[in-house]
Amino acid sequence: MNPYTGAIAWLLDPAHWTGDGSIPQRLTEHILYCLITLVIAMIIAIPAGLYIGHTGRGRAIVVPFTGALRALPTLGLVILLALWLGLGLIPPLIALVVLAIPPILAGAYAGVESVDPVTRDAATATGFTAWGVLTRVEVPLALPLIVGGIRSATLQVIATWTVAAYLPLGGLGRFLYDGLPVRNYAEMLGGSILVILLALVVDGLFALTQRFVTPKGVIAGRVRDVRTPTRSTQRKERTWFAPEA
Amino acid sequence: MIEFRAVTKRFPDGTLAVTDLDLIIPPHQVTVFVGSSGSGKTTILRMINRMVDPTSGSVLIDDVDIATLEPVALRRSIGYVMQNSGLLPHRTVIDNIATVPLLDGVKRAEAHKRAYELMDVVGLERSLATRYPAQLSGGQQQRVGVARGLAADPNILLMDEPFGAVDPLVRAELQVELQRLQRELGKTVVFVTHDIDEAFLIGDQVVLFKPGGILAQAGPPAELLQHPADDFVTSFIDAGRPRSILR
Amino acid sequence: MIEFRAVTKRFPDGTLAVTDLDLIIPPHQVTVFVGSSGSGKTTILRMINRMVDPTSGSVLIDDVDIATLEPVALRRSIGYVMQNSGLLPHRTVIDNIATVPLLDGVKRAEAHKRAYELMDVVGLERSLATRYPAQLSGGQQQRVGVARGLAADPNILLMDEPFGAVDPLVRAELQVELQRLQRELGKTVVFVTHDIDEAFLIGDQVVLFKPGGILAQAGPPAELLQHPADDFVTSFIDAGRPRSILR
Amino acid sequence: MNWFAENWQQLLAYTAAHVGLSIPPIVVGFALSLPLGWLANRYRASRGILLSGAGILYAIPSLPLFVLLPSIIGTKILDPMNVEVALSLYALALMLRTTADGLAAVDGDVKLSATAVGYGAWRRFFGVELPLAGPVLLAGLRVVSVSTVSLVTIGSVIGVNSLGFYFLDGYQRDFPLEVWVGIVGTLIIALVFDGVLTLGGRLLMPWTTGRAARRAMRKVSMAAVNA
Amino acid sequence: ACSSGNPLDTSSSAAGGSSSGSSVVVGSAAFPENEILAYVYADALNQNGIKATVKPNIGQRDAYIAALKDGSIDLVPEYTGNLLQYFDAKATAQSSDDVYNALKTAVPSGYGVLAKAEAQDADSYNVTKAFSDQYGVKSLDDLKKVTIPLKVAANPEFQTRPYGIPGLKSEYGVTATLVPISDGGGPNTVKALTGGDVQLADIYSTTPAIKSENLVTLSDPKNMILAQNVVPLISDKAATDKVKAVLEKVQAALTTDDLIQMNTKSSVDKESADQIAKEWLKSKSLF
Ligand SMILES: Nc1ncnc2c1ncn2[C@@H]1O[C@H](COP(=O)(O)OP(=O)(O)OP(=O)(O)O)[C@@H](O)[C@H]1O
Ligand SMILES: Nc1ncnc2c1ncn2[C@@H]1O[C@H](COP(=O)(O)OP(=O)(O)OP(=O)(O)O)[C@@H](O)[C@H]1O
Ligand SMILES: [Mg+2]
Ligand SMILES: [Mg+2]
Repeated sequence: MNPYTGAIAWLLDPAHWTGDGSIPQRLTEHILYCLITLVIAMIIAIPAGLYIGHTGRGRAIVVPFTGALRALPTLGLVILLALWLGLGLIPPLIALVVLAIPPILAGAYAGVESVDPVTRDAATATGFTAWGVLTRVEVPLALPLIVGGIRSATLQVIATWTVAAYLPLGGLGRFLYDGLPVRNYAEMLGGSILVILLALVVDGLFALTQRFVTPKGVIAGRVRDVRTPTRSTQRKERTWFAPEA
Repeated sequence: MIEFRAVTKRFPDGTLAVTDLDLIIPPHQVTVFVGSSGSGKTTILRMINRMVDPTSGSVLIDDVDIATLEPVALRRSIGYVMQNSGLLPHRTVIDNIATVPLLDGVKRAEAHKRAYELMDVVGLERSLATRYPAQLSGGQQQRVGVARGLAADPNILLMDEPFGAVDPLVRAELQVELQRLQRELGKTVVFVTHDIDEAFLIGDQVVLFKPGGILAQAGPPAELLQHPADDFVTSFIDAGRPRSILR
Repeated sequence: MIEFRAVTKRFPDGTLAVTDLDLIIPPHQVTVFVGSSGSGKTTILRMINRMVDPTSGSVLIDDVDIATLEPVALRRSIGYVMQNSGLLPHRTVIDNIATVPLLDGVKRAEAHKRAYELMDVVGLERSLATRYPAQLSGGQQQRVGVARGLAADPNILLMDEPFGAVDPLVRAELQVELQRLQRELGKTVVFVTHDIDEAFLIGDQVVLFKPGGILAQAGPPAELLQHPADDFVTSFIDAGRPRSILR
Repeated sequence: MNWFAENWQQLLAYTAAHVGLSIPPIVVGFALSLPLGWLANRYRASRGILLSGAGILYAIPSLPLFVLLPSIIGTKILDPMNVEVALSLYALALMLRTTADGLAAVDGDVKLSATAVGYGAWRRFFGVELPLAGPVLLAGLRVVSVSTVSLVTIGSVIGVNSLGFYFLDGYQRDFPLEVWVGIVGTLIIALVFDGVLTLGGRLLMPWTTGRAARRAMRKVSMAAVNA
Repeated sequence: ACSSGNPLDTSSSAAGGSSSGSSVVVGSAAFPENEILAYVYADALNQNGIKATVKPNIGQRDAYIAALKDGSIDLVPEYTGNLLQYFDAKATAQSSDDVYNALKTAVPSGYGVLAKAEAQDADSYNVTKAFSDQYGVKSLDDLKKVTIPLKVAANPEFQTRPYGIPGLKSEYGVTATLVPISDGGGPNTVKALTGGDVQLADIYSTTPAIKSENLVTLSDPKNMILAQNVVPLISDKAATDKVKAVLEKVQAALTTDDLIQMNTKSSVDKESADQIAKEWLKSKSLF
């Protein structure tokens, strides 16, 4: 039996749909772990990202730091924390939050930074308070990128919780680590399929959300042609006189 | 009346953008700042609504030092129009025009009513009200910008190269329109441009700056033309004038 | 001599950019295309070096239909200068000037020698040779652009708003320079601009286009001024002329 | 410190293995991203297909991919190739969008003027578009390099050893020092790679002034967000 | 001689004139004792002029046997009982010799086991002293008396092994759930037991912590867990007479106490596997 038909059979086997360690149970656990991770990461990263994007302060520290966080091997971090803190959800949770922070942070500050300085400037000049500029101008315009950051963090978190199941944990990664020592391809592949499906469904939902949160006016202004612009001279502002500094 | 008293501005990076400026901008007239790129026009204009604060010296509006005023409130009381309009891309035309009244807590329906009237004033079709800025032409965007500047019925209107980014034909049209508006409304207008022709066309008073925000000459157009203060003024005016031997 | 015979261009998206154009561009003279934005000037210019191919009709250079020529070779034989200079940002000034000779396989040392001479011709200090374009002022960049256009010693030089992006003072300087160059070199220059003043200043022949690439009038400046073909021509010239009542 | 004195040979060997495992995926992912990135910009349909394909690829967790590759590509189970292929796919998935965006972001005027002075299509791609997309590509490559170096450690779970060995060994022996060695070693390798790339970029692209490079970096940080 | 501890250096060899062909690749399971044994074999071979390298940390039995079958490795330290059950799930042999003899016939062709060592290292069920006293549990049979739900800490594969969860159910009628801890009955498994996260832990009988933590190893009256002598599993291709001779010598010297000491050095003194292997070989004058 090739691994794929085996995996399908494994997935369809009613025995795997009830009881302890069943697919619904592992799936629920996995989603729960991911949700907790993301909520914590967002609580930390979004305000920080907005602050950096809005003020431009701290960028020089935070950008290389998040780069370094990306280099941190999650498996190592999970294990280190597990040796430190013992069994339970907390060690991998910390490691996964650390993993989720960089993309969310980057999305938030890149989003705010991507707002045209002219727009921001004009908003201030017309009498928006600093808070007003942030909440009514920058955040709405940054929302697609903010959601983009959360989206990419979510995908990473979904994938990495499976790796973290090296520790005694639930979640879909269980199927991988349980199948691995006995080379139960059906179980491992079945589990992988579940993870991938979960990731794709979530990704699809995010794609919809991202479209939904993109301000209509921004869509209207977007260049539709994906090819390289060959008419760029036309789109460029008419610098009839001297160029703006 | 707007008054600059010994105003100097040095940016944190050391750039000296405005040097010891004394200037009086008379009310209910159009004062045009002109000068080449980087001569400090924008910086000086922005001192009037405290987008920039002077390093030393003071700016007074109707004899009140604006350093004592709350910036946000001050800005809402002064109209500001800029090149590329600076409209909020995620708000419709009508909401953009009504920005300041809405910020001031005016009811939506009322703010929109006034905004529709302003669309008439600046010559915009009311049918454009629900479009987004990106769906308008450059000239239309500038009109929206002017309407927004007028929405709070300010006494002072600051315009920073408002027509710098539009087609020459449209530009000529907008210049005419601005002159009509000004006849009707009689605001204190401070207008920044690169274009000496434009300055002479619409300015009651023209202020020419040298690099470093140094005042070269200020006065009615005729005075600058007939009695240029120095060679800089002469050469600046000449560079902007028609050079074709045919005229 | 460059000749347009019944040339029409419709872009794939349906835009009719050039409509049934018949035009003769005389050799060793400066012909200026002028017209408002979107009137097809650039499109027409680019037909000369086959950056755009006509939908119907033909373009001839010295009586040869260029549709029969190999585009890449044709382009190397024609100088092209554009707004914002279009320099290669990753090449030094001297390499930029030598682009075409280098493409043609001329040895580096030789190509550079010629390029240094061209720097003198267009009035650039030789010490700038090893800089990158971003390290030059706008005016200097345009000079490099012109030098590059001249590097292969072409008979034809196409210039698309070459001075559109520089300061008025620098612009005036470059215009004078171009006139001097042209007196010395006597190329066939096709020059695109928005600015009717500029057109009248440097054009031996001025060609005015209406939107849709329709020829409004072609002739020496004096003819357009004294005998405008229709109201469009009159209003276009008027919009560009000084409007200040003071002159 | 005693540990280092006794284990430096092993540490060196695993470090070498780690470096050796990291380089091919980065190179392969980058090389493949060029033609595919070009293709992504060429047609609307190809862009959609390629970029969503990359998205899906990146959603596949690494561990199952490592385990399943032998059955897909017919390698032996301890063959490092399993890890290499999987990581190359990730590198490609990460790099593709950046390359596509980087190539698309090359100033249209410059491309146009290159065409106008007589560059042929190929020459233009390699002589103009590729170098000008350089700063963006470099920034993307740095992200890919960092993430590959970090992902290599997971190979240890299936017996393809690198510094990741110390994670598992340290766990089994309740020996945090080894886990630290693994983590810090991985970070150092990532840092060195990053330094090499940055330096290489500076040498290869002398025209990138600080400002331009920073702008490119920003572009990519955005691209990476949506990767 | 200072043989390199380099597990990847394929040319690592103490003596010059080694066998002309490719070197012997010694694999190991992903737990420290097995890794040490792999180094013991490899170092001994190298010492006797046979090039050998170690591929540690391959995984569990299914993984390294697959690696043996596809030629990625040639040799791996094994344990007779579990290996017999792996090849023949219905095996009935119990005594050390019976198991070894049964194993010799159960091993598929192309592979073989060499002489078994006296050293044994079996899976064993352990409980804390407190638990044992509270419920009066001394053997697996006694577990039936325990009223609370039982959790066992062990490697993930314990879920399916005959001596694991299934055996507990079929042999002793005890239902337990697994808490999978991938450290091969190492310190984390012990911690889970002593910390009260689980009631039972599968710990290898040679683990020093059994003594130091005062654990109670439950007896196995039904002999669910077979005798587990250390034995090299080797492919015929690699099993030259010279290799066999070297390994037989090693096997003859290896005792259960040696295993316990080696494990102490690994988990308590944090010495590296290669180092422990060399020290042991020296102590037996094999190095
Ligand atoms: N925030 C700032 N920090 C540092 N220098 C600045 C800042 N804003 C402006 N400058 C500098 O101050 C000088 C005056 O700038 P300003 O924008 O006022 O000139 P301008 O006359 O409006 O020019 P333009 O015609 O190009 O708009 C310039 O040299 C400019 O570079
Ligand atoms: N590649 C293209 N595809 C579709 N339409 C195009 C293309 N290039 C130009 N056009 C359209 O053709 C018309 C003429 O364009 P062209 O660039 O020739 O005008 P122009 O006179 O040079 O304008 P400008 O002064 O703004 O440079 C415009 O409506 C433009 O939008
Ligand atoms: Mg300005
Ligand atoms: Mg054009």
